Amino acid sequence: MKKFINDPSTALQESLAGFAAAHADIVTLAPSGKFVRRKELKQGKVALISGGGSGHEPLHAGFVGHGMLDAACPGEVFTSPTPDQMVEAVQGVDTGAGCLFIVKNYEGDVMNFDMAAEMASEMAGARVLQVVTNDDMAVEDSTFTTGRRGVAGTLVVEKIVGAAAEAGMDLETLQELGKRVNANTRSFGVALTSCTVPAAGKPTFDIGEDEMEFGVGIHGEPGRRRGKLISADEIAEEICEGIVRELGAARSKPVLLLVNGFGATPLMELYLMHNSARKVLEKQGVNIARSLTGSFVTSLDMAGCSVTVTALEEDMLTLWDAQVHTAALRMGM
Amino acid sequence: MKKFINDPSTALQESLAGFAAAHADIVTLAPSGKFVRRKELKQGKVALISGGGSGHEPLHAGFVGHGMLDAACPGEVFTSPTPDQMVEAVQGVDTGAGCLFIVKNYEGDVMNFDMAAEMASEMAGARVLQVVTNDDMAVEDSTFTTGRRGVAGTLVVEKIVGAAAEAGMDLETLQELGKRVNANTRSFGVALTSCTVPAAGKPTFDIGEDEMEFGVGIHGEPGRRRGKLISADEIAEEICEGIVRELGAARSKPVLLLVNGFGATPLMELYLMHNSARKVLEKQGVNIARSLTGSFVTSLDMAGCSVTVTALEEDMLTLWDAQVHTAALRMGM
Amino acid sequence: MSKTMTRLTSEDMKALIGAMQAAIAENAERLTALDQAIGDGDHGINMKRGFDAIAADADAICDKPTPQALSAAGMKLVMSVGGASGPLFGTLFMTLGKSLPEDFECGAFADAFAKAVDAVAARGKSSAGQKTMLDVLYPVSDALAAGKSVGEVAAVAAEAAEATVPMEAKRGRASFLGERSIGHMDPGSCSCSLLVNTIAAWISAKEHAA
Amino acid sequence: MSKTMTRLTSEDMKALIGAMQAAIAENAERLTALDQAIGDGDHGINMKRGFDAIAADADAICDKPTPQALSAAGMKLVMSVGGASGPLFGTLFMTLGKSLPEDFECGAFADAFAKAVDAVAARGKSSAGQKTMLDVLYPVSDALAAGKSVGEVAAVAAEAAEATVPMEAKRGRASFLGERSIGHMDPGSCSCSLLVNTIAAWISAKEHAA
Ligand SMILES: Nc1ncnc2c1ncn2[C@@H]1O[C@H](COP(=O)(O)OP(=O)(O)O)[C@@H](O)[C@H]1O
Ligand SMILES: Nc1ncnc2c1ncn2[C@@H]1O[C@H](COP(=O)(O)OP(=O)(O)O)[C@@H](O)[C@H]1O
Ligand SMILES: [Mg+2]
Ligand SMILES: [Mg+2]
Ligand SMILES: [Mg+2]
Ligand SMILES: [Mg+2]
Repeated sequence: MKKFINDPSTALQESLAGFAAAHADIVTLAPSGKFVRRKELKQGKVALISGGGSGHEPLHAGFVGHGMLDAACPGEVFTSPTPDQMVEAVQGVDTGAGCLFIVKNYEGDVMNFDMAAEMASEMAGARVLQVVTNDDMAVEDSTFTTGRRGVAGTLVVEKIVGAAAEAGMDLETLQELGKRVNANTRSFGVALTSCTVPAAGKPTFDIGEDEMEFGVGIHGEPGRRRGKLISADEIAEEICEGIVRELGAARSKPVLLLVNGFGATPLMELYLMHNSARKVLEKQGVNIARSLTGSFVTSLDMAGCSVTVTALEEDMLTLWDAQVHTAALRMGM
Repeated sequence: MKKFINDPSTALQESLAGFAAAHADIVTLAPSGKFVRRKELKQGKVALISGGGSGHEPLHAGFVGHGMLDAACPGEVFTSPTPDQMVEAVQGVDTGAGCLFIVKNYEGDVMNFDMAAEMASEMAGARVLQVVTNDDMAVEDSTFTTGRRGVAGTLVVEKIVGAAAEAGMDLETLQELGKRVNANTRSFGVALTSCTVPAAGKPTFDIGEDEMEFGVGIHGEPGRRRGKLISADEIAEEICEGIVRELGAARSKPVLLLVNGFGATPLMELYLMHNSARKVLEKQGVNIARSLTGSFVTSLDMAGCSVTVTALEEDMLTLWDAQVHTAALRMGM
Repeated sequence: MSKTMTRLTSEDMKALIGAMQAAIAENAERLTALDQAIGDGDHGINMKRGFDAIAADADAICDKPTPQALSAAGMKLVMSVGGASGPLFGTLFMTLGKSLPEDFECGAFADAFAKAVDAVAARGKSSAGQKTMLDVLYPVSDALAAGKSVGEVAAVAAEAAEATVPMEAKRGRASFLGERSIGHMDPGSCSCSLLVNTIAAWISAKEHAA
Repeated sequence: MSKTMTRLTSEDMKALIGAMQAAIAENAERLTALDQAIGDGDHGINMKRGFDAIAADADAICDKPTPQALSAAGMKLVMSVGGASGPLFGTLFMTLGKSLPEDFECGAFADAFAKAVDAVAARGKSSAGQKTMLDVLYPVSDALAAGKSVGEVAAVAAEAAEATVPMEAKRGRASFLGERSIGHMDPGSCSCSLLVNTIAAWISAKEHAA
């Protein structure tokens, strides 16, 4: 394993310390190290709290700031945070208007955030609602199983709901909005290499020099199938046609196209993928109104990318364009 | 070789097309494909033009826009652009106040930009001055040889000179400012893996599972020495102590700390490196006034990072903070 | 498990904690490898973090009566493990603590264990046959209810863990794999079996010594 | 090279361009591998792009008299190759074109070649002994001036390229490596030798046929 670290067991806290020092104008790291919070809270605003396993940087701490999250709770690498982190975060950023948890659909995250919500309302009387994101098309949706994973689309939910919270929307309406954005969002990822969890010290999976993994998750979970490496255009076609099919009637709305790198994929390839995805979507008559290209929801050092499409209703488009000032996303301020 | 491409010979143009489509609000790709220009030119402003081999994205096209570059000329991967590109760019963005070329110190770049400057003044009567960046401390400075390379510090020169040009500074003064910023800037890079040039199809160098390359350039050029992989703190110590030594008296000024990823290094590690570098610099009494962490000046899919320090004179600090709106760097607007 | 009333002393509990911590530490790499195959490759690391946290606080935990000690250990897991296994193993221990009288015999333990397993299923919105730790916990619960010997219970756990290999996962990260989850042992089931076997061995050794 | 006045026909020039293009294409991988060792791994790709561009435009180029054709080919290299080799090989051909009379014999060619090599040195701010293409160009220029046979000139070029192996680079990317540049052949010197040998072979074949 080759990484810039001192010791796997302290890597997360050292990285967080670096992050907080680098962005001291936007965020503060709680003295306990349990959460990162927005430096200046806005009184009377619903507090948005997210979190999850680390290793997906800049998600979530990179999205703490004006117009997006109020706090992010980083778990160990690929391990959801523990309830005490979210409880402390609620105590740290709730200004009375209640808290909305934005949770990616993994049982670990869901259970830990559930427990935190229970504890926060029992202990502190906080009002907590949740939005669970599950945009990953690679997994079949079902109420009898874990269902779809929350992946890069989570960023879209955080941005749009964050803008609405900043504008003063109340807790219930924010939850409804978050669910609506999530329902309008689909993602699909492919990997060229595995990632290596620092504490594990070796790659999560082996993959041949001419192979790729289709439908991979953001933890190096094996995907839907293993296949031969194909061209960017072929990948884009397979992904985008699937997404458009799943979006159904929503495909006639203007869409946001997010091409997301998994951590080890250079920007040159991501823009090439953007180009390939755009061609397919335009051929299908989809109107790409907004886009974002970069490594935003990553899997440590995995080479790969995902494509996310959100069908933007009118309010969502306006909220997407709203000012945001975080470490990883900045617009209009 | 595993990359998201269709064909190595069209990869650059496809990636540029994707970039231009994704950022159509900021940039325009010349119909010839020879340069990327700022969408809205500012009349009477000195035009800043940079460029170089591709594979360093987001440098340079990602820095075209308000407060930074007016045009970027992308060469083939790791190959400097040809003079016709810069000549066309001059014709495209010169509004009469002259052009400043910002060139990284590689003989290919220097010669092609030189030829372009000669042609542009001969053919079009354009006034062209140049700033050559050579911040790479890994190479010994000398007037009898090629001297030091231009690496990540180029971004700092582009940002600060870009802000000054936006504010209306004249050509000669801009050139002087650019030279001053460059003189106050030092960088040093290390690599954990090689990069793979798409057209070459295989890694530029082989490196053992427990080795790293010290003083690597941004083209996967072998560096100063090969050594055993050491910890982030040890790397930071070696690099930062060297930089501080080289900066000499300038070390007492407030500094900008840039921790730059080479393309395949995740943000988590970069922030950890930021933390390690910060510790060393603070121990040396250096005042870190500003910082930037991310993959800005890359080497395709190389895993590695560089540390850059610029000693900021008063005017530079103000100019660093000025508004900028480009694809890869955005502040205040 | 003996049919007579049992009260675990503080020393007993410390010894048990030490045994579990050691068993998890020794098997952490194996558990992680299982999770790399069909999950995200952190199960061994997670479990080790949890049991190390319990062990670090063993003095305070074992000062309490057994039920409260179990609850405290469960809360430690919840607050230190994270992931799916944190809330689930935490709920198991916490509910066991809540349901167990201070002095208990075999039947009471079996009852409390059954409640604890139900609480795990409720927390995980899961049930038997989904290739999760429940596929070990339910058989163990049944074996306890049937009054089997500690040796028998341990064997049941080991077999049940083995029996998750051919299952298709419906819950947990492995469910994302669908059919590709078949052919691998469920990591959480493996740790359950490991813990049951560790406890069983400790009890046998103690009974043997007595 | 024959001592009599020479005028290359359009067909000659096309044949020469074809031969050079083929030689570069065949050796592109080798040139790139040399550049991977002490440069940035693109030299073969660069040269191939340049000679492919010349070949694609061969009809128009070869319509011109030899000097103008050489200049046009040089300009093509400048505008298509980029990197260090583009301006340098471009300058070589352009200056050769500028300095050569339409009808020339050996001595005039040697004079023009010497001027072209000086122009390369001026463009590259470089001189002999720095492990660059100049370390082949200068010996070739000297051999031409001394009136050596085409076979001899080709041998000089090959030896000169070989002689760059033990040199320490002072110019070009390899200079960044300092001492570590020792032990590898300079890629640009290799292409110079390759081109000289290709041209020599073409002339010999033609003289033989005549
Ligand atoms: N809903 C659930 N119900 C019961 N057990 C579950 C559930 N989800 C996961 N598990 C168990 O948790 C184990 C995985 O734990 P771990 O790897 O530590 O957490 P994570 O999956 O969050 O990385 C699985 O092997 C499985 O036994
Ligand atoms: N200043 C110079 N003077 C003469 N030749 C040079 C100079 N710099 C580089 N070269 C030649 O150019 C060759 C490298 O060409 P190439 O790899 O195509 O360009 P780049 O170095 O820009 O990638 C070197 O091997 C060397 O022979
Ligand atoms: Mg996990
Ligand atoms: Mg090059
Ligand atoms: Mg796991
Ligand atoms: Mg080269």
